[in-house]
Amino acid sequence: MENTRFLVSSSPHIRSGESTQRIMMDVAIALLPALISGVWFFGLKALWLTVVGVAFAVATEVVMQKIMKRPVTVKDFSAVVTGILIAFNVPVTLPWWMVAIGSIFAIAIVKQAFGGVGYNFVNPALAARAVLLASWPVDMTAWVQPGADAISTATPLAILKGTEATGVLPSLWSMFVGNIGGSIGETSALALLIGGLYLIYRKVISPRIPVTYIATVGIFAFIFSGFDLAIVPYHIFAGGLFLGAIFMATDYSSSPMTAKGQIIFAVGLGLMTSIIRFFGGYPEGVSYSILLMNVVTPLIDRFTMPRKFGEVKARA
Amino acid sequence: MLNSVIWPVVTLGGLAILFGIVLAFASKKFAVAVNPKTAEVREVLPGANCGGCGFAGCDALADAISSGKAAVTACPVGGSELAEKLAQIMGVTADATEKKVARVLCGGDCNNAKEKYEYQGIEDCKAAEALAGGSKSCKYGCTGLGSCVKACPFDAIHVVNGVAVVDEEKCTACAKCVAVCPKNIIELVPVSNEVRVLCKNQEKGKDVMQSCKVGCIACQKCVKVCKFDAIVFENNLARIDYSKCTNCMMCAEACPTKTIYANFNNRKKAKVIDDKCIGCTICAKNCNFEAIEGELKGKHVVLEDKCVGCGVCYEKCPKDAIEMK
Amino acid sequence: MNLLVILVSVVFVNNFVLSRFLGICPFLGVSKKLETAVGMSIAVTFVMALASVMSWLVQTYLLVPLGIEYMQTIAFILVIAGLVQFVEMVIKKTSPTLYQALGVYLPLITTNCAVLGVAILNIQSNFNLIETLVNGVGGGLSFTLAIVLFAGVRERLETAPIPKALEGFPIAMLAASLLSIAFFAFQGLI
Amino acid sequence: MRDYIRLSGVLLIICAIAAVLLGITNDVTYPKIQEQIAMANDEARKQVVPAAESFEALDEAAMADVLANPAYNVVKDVYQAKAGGNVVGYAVSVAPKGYGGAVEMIVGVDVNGAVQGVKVGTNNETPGLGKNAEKPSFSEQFNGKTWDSDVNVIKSGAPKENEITAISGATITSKAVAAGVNQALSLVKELSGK
Amino acid sequence: MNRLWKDLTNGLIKENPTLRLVLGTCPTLAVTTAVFNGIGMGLAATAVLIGSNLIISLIKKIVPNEVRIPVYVVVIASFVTVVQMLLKAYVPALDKQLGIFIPLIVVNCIILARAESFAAKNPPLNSVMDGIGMGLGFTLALVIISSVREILGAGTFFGIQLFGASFKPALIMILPPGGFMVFGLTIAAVNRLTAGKKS
Amino acid sequence: MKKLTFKGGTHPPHSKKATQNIAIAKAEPPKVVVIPMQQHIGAPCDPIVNVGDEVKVGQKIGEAKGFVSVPVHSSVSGKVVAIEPRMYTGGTKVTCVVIENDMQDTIHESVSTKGSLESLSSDDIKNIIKESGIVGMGGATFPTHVKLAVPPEKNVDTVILNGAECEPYLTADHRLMLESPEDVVFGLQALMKALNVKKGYIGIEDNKMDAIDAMLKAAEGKEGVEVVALHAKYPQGAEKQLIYACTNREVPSGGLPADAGVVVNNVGTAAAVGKAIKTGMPLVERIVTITGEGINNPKNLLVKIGTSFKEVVEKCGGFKGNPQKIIAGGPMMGIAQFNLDVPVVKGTSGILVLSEQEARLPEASNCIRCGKCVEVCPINLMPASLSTNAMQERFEQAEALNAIDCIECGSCSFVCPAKRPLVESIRLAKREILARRRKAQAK
Repeated sequence: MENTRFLVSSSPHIRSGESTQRIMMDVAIALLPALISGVWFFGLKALWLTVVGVAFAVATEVVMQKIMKRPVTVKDFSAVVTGILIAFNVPVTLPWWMVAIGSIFAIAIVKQAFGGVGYNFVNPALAARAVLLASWPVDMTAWVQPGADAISTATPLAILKGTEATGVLPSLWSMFVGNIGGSIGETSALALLIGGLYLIYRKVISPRIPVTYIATVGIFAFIFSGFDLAIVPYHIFAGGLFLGAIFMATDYSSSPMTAKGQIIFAVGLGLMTSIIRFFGGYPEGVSYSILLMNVVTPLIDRFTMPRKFGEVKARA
Repeated sequence: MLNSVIWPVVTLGGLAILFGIVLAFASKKFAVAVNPKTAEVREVLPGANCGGCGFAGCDALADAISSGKAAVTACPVGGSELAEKLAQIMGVTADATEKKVARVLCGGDCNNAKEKYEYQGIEDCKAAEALAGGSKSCKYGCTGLGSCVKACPFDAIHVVNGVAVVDEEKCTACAKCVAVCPKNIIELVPVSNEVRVLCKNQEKGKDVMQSCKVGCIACQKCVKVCKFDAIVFENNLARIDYSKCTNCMMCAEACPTKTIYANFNNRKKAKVIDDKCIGCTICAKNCNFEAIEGELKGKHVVLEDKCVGCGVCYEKCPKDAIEMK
Repeated sequence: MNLLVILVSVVFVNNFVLSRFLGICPFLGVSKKLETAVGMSIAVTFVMALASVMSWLVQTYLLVPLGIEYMQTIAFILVIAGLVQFVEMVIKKTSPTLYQALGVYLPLITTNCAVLGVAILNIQSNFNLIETLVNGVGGGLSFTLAIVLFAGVRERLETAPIPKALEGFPIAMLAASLLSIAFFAFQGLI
Repeated sequence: MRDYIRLSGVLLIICAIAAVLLGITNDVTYPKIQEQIAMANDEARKQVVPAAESFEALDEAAMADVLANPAYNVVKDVYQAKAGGNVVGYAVSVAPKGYGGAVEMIVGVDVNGAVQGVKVGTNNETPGLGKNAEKPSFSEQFNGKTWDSDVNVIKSGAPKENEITAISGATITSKAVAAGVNQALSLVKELSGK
Repeated sequence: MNRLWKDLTNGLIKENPTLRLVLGTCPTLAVTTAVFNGIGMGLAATAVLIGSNLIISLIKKIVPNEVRIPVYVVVIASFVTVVQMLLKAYVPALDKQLGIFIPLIVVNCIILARAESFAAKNPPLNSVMDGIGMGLGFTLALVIISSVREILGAGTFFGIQLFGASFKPALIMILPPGGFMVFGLTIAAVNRLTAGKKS
Repeated sequence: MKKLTFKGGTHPPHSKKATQNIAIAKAEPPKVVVIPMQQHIGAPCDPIVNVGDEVKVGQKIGEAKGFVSVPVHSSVSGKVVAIEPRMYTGGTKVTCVVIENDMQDTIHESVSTKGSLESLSSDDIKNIIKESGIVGMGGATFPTHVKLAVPPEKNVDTVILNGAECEPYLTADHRLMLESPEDVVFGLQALMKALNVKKGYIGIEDNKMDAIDAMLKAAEGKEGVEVVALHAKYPQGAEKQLIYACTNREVPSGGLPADAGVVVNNVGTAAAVGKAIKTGMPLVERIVTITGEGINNPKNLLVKIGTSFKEVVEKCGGFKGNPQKIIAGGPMMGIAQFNLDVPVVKGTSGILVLSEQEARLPEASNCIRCGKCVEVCPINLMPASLSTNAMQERFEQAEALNAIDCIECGSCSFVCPAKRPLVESIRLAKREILARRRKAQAK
């Protein structure tokens, strides 16, 4: 007892059981239902692309961290989540090497170059998607109908927009379960919702951003469509809104930290998404809206600093 | 032909005259006396007004650097060469005394100083300082966590075996490390000085001995041995008065705990230049170490084993007949 | 309506900085702090609007009637340089606070190619005076939008552990790249 | 006061020299530049009306009428193509609104109302997508279409008589080009008095 | 002679205006979608640099400090206009490609910066060498960046198809984000290479 | 019963089971006590005894210097053997009076009852409190009489007793309220009288229902005294949060509780006040919770001030295994000790001994900006941003983010999934900012 050198550190001396790894694993778990539905509707190719996405994301992370001589942190699962999300954001017909390039870009440029997990100011998966879309627009919009024979089709939003395609809108029910054309992980609102509820239950995300975002899209869809109530559910269930709202708009490092900021962020997302869908050049606007609001996030954070306890009220 | 020349000349000329008047007016009305140092700094800046530094152009940056608001490394365009140039400009103090370097006055490395506890926390000296003065038993010594290393813009300071050490070649005496050290153990010292007291512990000898092998135990032997009154003794601690120190290194020889460090490799010896010596005996009279022999009017000789290289004879010799080697 | 189209086009769709690459130097340089970025962009907007109008007048009433359109570049740059100098003087004289907030950025503006760029684009696009003014102000807002967003991002980068080789300009470029990807959102708006 | 003169003087001298220099250079290059422009324009028109020997701008009054007509809102200018003194066709410059702003193009129509050629010029379309409209493989589809019915754009399948296939992934640009062609056709129809 | 050689090579690598000093970013980003444009831009700027450096070095003594900048600007602008007219007359295709960025050479920081920091302090011959070196350094940078962008973004080099039809170029490279990205990574690469040399 | 609380906060495990049902035991008197002359915030005392003097229990041995200071009394009877600087729990050396216990427990003649509350005036009570050396016993050790000396313009109308004991592990206050609720209530009444206020709250977290019941019983029929239940949430016992929970008032930033019309005291302090009035015995002993994985028999002990940690630990059966961390106070805000020779002082509410694996904190990784720290911060700060700025020595930015308002409760560090040293770095920034302010003022 005499000779022990004790440990001394600053208080507090205990820590909660939460960890980055735990959180990221929860996100990965929450993505499983959507993966299952993706494989169900689009076949094993969906699984293959997901594996490619994850493998390249993790490998890139290891390689980058080795090059930069930093501790390798793949165990925190964040690269896995990014890899899954990249695969979820592409059509199942995409060549696998494009997914790989997306993963490499997301991890090497968007994440590691800026300092690693927590320092990426835009969502890596979405930035990768944007790069893929800009690079190979034709491949990135080659949608197929669910089923084995890969008949090309248009997404419901493209049909709504009427610029890129003509076709018949699917039933609301098929849109809800995901029996429509679209990216691997985005079609099934049901599966995504299950994942979202799990995340909320695990307190990984707060419902603030997803709920506000989806509601705002609904409201603006109603307004921009000239008050056509029937079109609102299509805008809500179609496209990547659920995937974006639940899994990507809530990305910690690229969304605001404060409650007020998150609301502003989500309203901005809803507005931007609706503007792009109704007036912009693309049928879908979720990913670009999120990227754009990611960029605005530092400013939102700066101007929504919570009122500190004991601040003298109403100085006017 | 005529037409194609007249109109351009008239137009441009008109603009030119307008411009000239405006500028002349401006230079009269808004002439601002510029600090000479600012001008000097401005001179070496690239002058591209690119704004890469975050300031509004080169003039603004020159102003900021010369008033100490910006670091000498602020210009991203100029790179490290420019930074060195600027550091030189900024390093020259008003009285233009000799170049200084930062030195860490602590010898309590991992072998010499005891650890009183195991520190777990931010790698930062100030953070450790808040926890009972750091993990070392001596609360006056270097914590070895390297806040100075982080603060140094020139990569001139590193933690070696638990104590910060300055690379004097790279040091520009910018004093960033001095400001950041919570223990105040880094000081700017004339570069020519070869002797230093590597301790800041003000405790009594007994307590010092308990915590560090090379701490100043306040025995005052150095004070006694110094012939130049260059050791000041206060708060149980020896301190060198650099204006008086002659680098004779006697104190370092006398120190029982090796707290006083001297660079013995650089110790010089006086040598009489026979041709010049006129045998005036001034050197012998001034030598504190009885290291010079010689008759009046005869050539003088330095006794090598007694000479400690203090250089007093060199300074006193009226004929410049002594050199230091 | 046409004016609105011009405005939306110049601010969002064909953003001066992020899609036309005008004014990159100050965009990279003065975006380290939000405050300076805002100061700079106000100054730029102001000068852009003025320069647009002035250069339009010079073009329409001086260069064209005299048949010396080829003097455009030299005349415009002189107009801009003189304007900037003049504005700086006026501000310095009238309001020291305004000078501190805005005037200090003026020397940077002469070499901001967005200003000369907007002047030339106005002429190229055959804009009338009003359209020129709108385009000028829009150009300023366009710069403002880009640099303010960028400054927010860079303030975040400031504290990030950027790999050594990427520190400084490279990481700023990569951030700008992501910013310009985000601006794809506005594609096809007009 | 001396300063004023000195500063203005130096500036004046430098400017004057610069101005003289520029004036002379301009004198030397001006004809060449004009020639280049004329050549480029002629070249372009010739591409779309190969049969023409020379081109003549539509007279100002007629042109003003055209520009005032909202049905021809994307028409920029019109040239008559002549060969051996006869009008053999028209070269119509149009600038329909594409995905990234106006798409400048020239449409050549012969007197029988058939498209002779379409040349897509300056545009801001997306490289790799809309920009592909510049490729002959796309624009040549219009050759032979007539003013009898508007040209339509389809996404896939075999195009019918009055249809062309869109550039994949760039329907908006394709439609814009088609709209430009359609306006040119109906304008020529009107000009030909039919 | 040695000195002149040093002035010439200085701009190529050690103080490459684009990759080391990061000046003239606007044209670097804007015109590097194709190698042809990059070289054209680089040579046009080089011509202006040489001319303006020479003239400014010649007149540096007679120009009062107050009007230094305006005079430099006028000199530079004159050269730019001359270059523009020549391009229009003899290489109209290039003029069309570079468009507004030809007159914008006037405000290219490289030129004013060299005028200020070199030509205004050095004799004419050295200034010309500096101009050539800096100009070629700029051109070199443009060629590197535009090669990467053209090859990856269009699958061509100097307009010549490099790969088979199955190659799918990444269009992003010739879009604005690709410009920023390639430029940034090129600077990083150069930093890394030169940093290795120093230590 | 409705439960009150504040915004933010977190839920560290209570870890109170080991000692919450163990009655307070009186520790055997130590052979030697080391009594620091500074056990409070403010000016240290001057020793008024000399080496060789005989002292008795309750005898004043250190005289207060200045207003923000309280006297120090001997906790044993015996002989003064040394007066010299010794290490104490604050991590530095202070002058201590070392007394050899003669085990006689001779009470000093000054110790006698001060009479009933009715007979004492407000000033009398304040004086007794001062002379008895009473300080905040929750750990802050702010002299109580200074708290009571509020200027009349502040309109103080409420006294709150802090029985929240939100720090995990600690049960000293819990046992006190359970075992001597009357002392606490009596102390509260004395404080109310001293301040001349009509309203007194006793706030207790709802994980101590038995204490709430006991206090309710003791408070029955006492005018103005109200026992309130609080949500068990950390830092419920922080002064500002407690005031907000009880009265819905916010203490202005940079202000004192008195600015919200409230004076807050720990229940232990109140009991000490009660004891000082009833028996005249100054503050010479206190209840200490000795607990943690690394201790053999966790206990609540009544310990003489000046007893060394080593001796206290021995009284609890010594160490279990090879403990790595000794904390004076609770795990959230306590101070880690490296030397077991330090004495128990007036503010030592607990001695927590952590086992090897508990002691070693997990390694920090990148901040993932999850915002949990923002959510739990009871002061509504942004700990993550504050911390990044602090870590990079950007202290102006940290100041702009209100670093100074941080109460260092540790909720953010506790909850951080990336295990970042949030409070640690904010604390650093606070020190630096205050140092700079002082420097600026000196100029």
